[in-house]
Amino acid sequence: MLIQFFIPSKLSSSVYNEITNWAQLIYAFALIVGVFGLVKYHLGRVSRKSDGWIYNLVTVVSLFLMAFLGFAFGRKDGGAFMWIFNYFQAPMQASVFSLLAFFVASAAYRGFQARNTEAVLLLLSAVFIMFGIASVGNSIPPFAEIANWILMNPSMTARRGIFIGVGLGTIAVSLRVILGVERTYLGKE
Amino acid sequence: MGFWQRARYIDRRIIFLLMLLGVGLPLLTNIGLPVRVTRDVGNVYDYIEGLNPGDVILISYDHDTGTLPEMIPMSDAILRHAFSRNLHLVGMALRAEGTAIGRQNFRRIGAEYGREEGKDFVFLGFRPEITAAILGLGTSIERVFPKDDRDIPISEIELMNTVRNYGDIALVISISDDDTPVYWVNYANARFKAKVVPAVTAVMATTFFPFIDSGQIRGMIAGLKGAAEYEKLIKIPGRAGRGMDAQSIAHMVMIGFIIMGNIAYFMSRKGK
Amino acid sequence: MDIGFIYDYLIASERLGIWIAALLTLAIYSFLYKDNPIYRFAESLLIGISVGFLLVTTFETTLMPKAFEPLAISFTGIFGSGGFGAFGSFLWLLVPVTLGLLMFTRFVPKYAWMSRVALALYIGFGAGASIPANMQSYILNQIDATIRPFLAIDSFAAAVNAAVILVGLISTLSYFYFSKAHTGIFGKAARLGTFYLMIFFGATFGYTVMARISLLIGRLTFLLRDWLGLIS
Amino acid sequence: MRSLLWFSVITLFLSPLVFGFGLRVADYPNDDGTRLVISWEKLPPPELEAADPDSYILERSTGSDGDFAPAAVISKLDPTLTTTDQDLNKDEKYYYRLSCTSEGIVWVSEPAGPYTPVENWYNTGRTNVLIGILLTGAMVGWFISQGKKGRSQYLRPIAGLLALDEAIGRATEMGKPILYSSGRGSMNRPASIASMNILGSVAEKVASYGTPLIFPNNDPVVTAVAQEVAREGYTKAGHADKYNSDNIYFVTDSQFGYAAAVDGIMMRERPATNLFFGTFEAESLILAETGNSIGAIQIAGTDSSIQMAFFIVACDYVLIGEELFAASGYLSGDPQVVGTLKGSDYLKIVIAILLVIGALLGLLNQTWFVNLFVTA
Repeated sequence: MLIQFFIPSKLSSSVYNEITNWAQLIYAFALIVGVFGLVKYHLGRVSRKSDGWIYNLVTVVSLFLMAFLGFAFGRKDGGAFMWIFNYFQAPMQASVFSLLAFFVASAAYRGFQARNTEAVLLLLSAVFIMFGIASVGNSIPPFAEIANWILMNPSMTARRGIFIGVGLGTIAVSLRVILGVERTYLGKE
Repeated sequence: MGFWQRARYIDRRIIFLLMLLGVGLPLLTNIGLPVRVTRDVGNVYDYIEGLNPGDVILISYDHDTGTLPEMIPMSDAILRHAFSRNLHLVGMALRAEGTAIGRQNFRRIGAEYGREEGKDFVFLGFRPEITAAILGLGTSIERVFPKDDRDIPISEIELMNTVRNYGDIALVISISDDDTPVYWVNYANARFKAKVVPAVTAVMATTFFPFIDSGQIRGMIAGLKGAAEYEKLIKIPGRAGRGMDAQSIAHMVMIGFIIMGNIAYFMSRKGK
Repeated sequence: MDIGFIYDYLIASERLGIWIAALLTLAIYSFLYKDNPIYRFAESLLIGISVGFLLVTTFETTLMPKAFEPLAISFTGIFGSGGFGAFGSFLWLLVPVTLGLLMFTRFVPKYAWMSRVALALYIGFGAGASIPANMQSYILNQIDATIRPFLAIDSFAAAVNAAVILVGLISTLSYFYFSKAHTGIFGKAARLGTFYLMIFFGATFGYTVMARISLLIGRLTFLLRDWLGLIS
Repeated sequence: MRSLLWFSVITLFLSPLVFGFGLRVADYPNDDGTRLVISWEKLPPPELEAADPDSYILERSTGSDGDFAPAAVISKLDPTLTTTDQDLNKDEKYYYRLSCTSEGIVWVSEPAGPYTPVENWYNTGRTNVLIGILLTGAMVGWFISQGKKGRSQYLRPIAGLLALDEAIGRATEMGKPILYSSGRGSMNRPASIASMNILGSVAEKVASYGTPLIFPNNDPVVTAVAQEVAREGYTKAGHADKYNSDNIYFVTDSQFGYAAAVDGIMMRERPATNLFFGTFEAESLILAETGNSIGAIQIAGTDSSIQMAFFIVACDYVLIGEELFAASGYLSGDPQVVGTLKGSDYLKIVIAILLVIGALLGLLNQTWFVNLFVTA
């Protein structure tokens, strides 16, 4: 993988594709193991009649129903499988996602209290951007310009610093893995 | 615990409720806060206003369903403007999820203005492989889309007899939630001199500032706010105006929370 | 066949779908008040459906086309015209499938260690691929972007901006320096770095608020318009 | 359509006139031998100045007198004056010519060729990446070997990691569980590997107290690895019997399905401590705000720059950027791992020096230095 990056030839890209396929297959089999564990966990709670077992049953039944519909009738548009996806899964996911609108408000109330210099900077920069980009402040030129300047200069700089740090960090972790210095991920020293 | 101390740790549900009202009420009541038209949106409007009836605009729906709340108002406003000016529209999608939305929007707004599919507008459908598709359209639309979305061969569609490639298209608008318009600029504009306008989410807007500076794009419509400006220009209030009211009020509620939070913080410290 | 009947059916299934979607949306929102049985029901349903969806898609887009179908083709090929070549590709295909099957040893704790072979390969691939990618986009490209503006300084403002960025980047890097205490001049630089970081965090937060509110607008528009018909 | 037909009728009757026109063909650098770059002089050619057609057809053939077939359409306005022909075969010879049919004139340029695309075995545009990696590897490798000799290094304190013991202790005192999440990263992301290293240390500490460690997953491969890592942690602490694999389980890969599930777990299990280490996406704030509402101590660390902002606002302690990757060195104290931190610290000095030199040379208009960092 490391070497492949420098070799543009056809052999190299087919090796790359092959390895990607392997990784996908490992994922697929791991998924079967994971789903098996999940079903075992939920059924265990159902059979023990643990607290709230009825919800565990809901999960298992909906999982099997969805799998049955998918395997038996396919994933066609207009089929039952996609209908459930469109009217059950998609709206619920979108709703959970939109909870963020509430959570940004409650987080801002608590998190933007000006306790020290750092917090003041956090607060000011958030307010300028929020105000400079929403319609009200955007109509007042200096607000929009300050917001843009913050975004393009100090804010982008810090992001770059984070990138370089993360870049060095990931390379160090990868090297530790490849050189075998760190093998906790394999569960043995 | 004093009042301010308690205010610092206010029940979150009060914040949630205020947020819900801040977004919900403007949607229901249509307040109509003033909207200032920015240069970028004005340029798009002016350019389309300057086209002659029968000129063709290509609109590509290059987005997923997750960002619909921002995409649809932009699409609505542009389509209304184009149909009201008797322009012809060709639609397509470079993202699978954009196809259904584009098709629906074309027919819905087309019907509002009594326009006829095949004669005044046509929806071509979806093509994967962004680069290949954009380059291909420069050669021949028919080669990229042999049939339209209804499975009618392009050669049998009246409108498409005069529209062969970018040479016959006055403007390309890419409605997108990612950097697909960059491809339109790099290929359709740089290679074939097509005029490109991105209509993108507010978050993506900064990506395109350099292209505006360099004059590679004519203007830009960004997010709900851009759509609200456009609605103001064409004088047809739509959902962007309402959405923008909700957006602005929600922002003010947010800033209110931050100010309240700080007052509570300082007062509770003073009380100690 | 009666077309009208199908049309009625489609309309009915869409109406039903909208009702279901609306009620589930409310069920999720009820969590904001407090955890309750309705939310818990929706949550359990979402987990079950999404795992079922994932299972079917993974099976049809990965296992079938990348393992079972080619295996079957090369297997029949051995006895048909494929001969030795087909046997080779059959063996080659068996490698990833065997790796995948090793995951099943996790069911038997005694042999679970065998799955580590597959996991080690999986992690190793990722680690190898991430090194050059990170060097390129997270390090070299960022250095390039920082010093390039110095080539085109044509105004006082451009000079100030370039300097703000350079000083900021170096001080942010000193914040990430681990093997030296943050004291003295070095400590001041690191402190300046945290100021930059805070500005970035604030800006990111403020910038994202708008998109998050758009999501809520989208859901409320669905409830008020598509479901209740309160707005046109 | 009709006009095209008209032209092709004319073409049948007129034999094409061949003109000298400079068409240059070159190999596409650093590719797998499937592309050629064709460039031309400014259009139109002298013969067509009067007609000045809008577009020309680039034709390709595998023999100089063979059948030329259209490969691309070229606009007269194309400012790049080049195009790339793709999907070629590296064992084939190719000829190119430009043709145009305009107002009855059939114009064809002289064929250029033969050309064969070359398959490259080393991407020269990425030499700087290679040098960077070799430098990093050498530096990190050297400090690892120093570490092997047992030389210990000073590390500045990181608040979030210092708080980890306290957070675990609090959960133990309160008799409540600890919730762990590695977010949405798949196991081949270094951030997930870093997260597993932290998990190992946490499991070891938790094991002796008997505090439950709950870890719902978003990825089945993470589940498998996490179970191994946690089991090992418990074993190392001498409490292999207390390890319960039911507490580390796959939930769903759906982003918001996962967020909903973890929120539910928080409300019902009431963990005293939430640990979020790994790659997070939009779900970060959903988790952190819910965790905040139940009064849990929260420590987070992620490689996603955007989500750091949300964690900063909603969590008690945050490992910023690289601190996440450094954590395992801090927690395990393994001198070899600490050595790699020292190595990456020196690289930061190198980068800072390069930045200063680059800025100075930039002011002196030395473009070459800046271009050293451009990658292909």
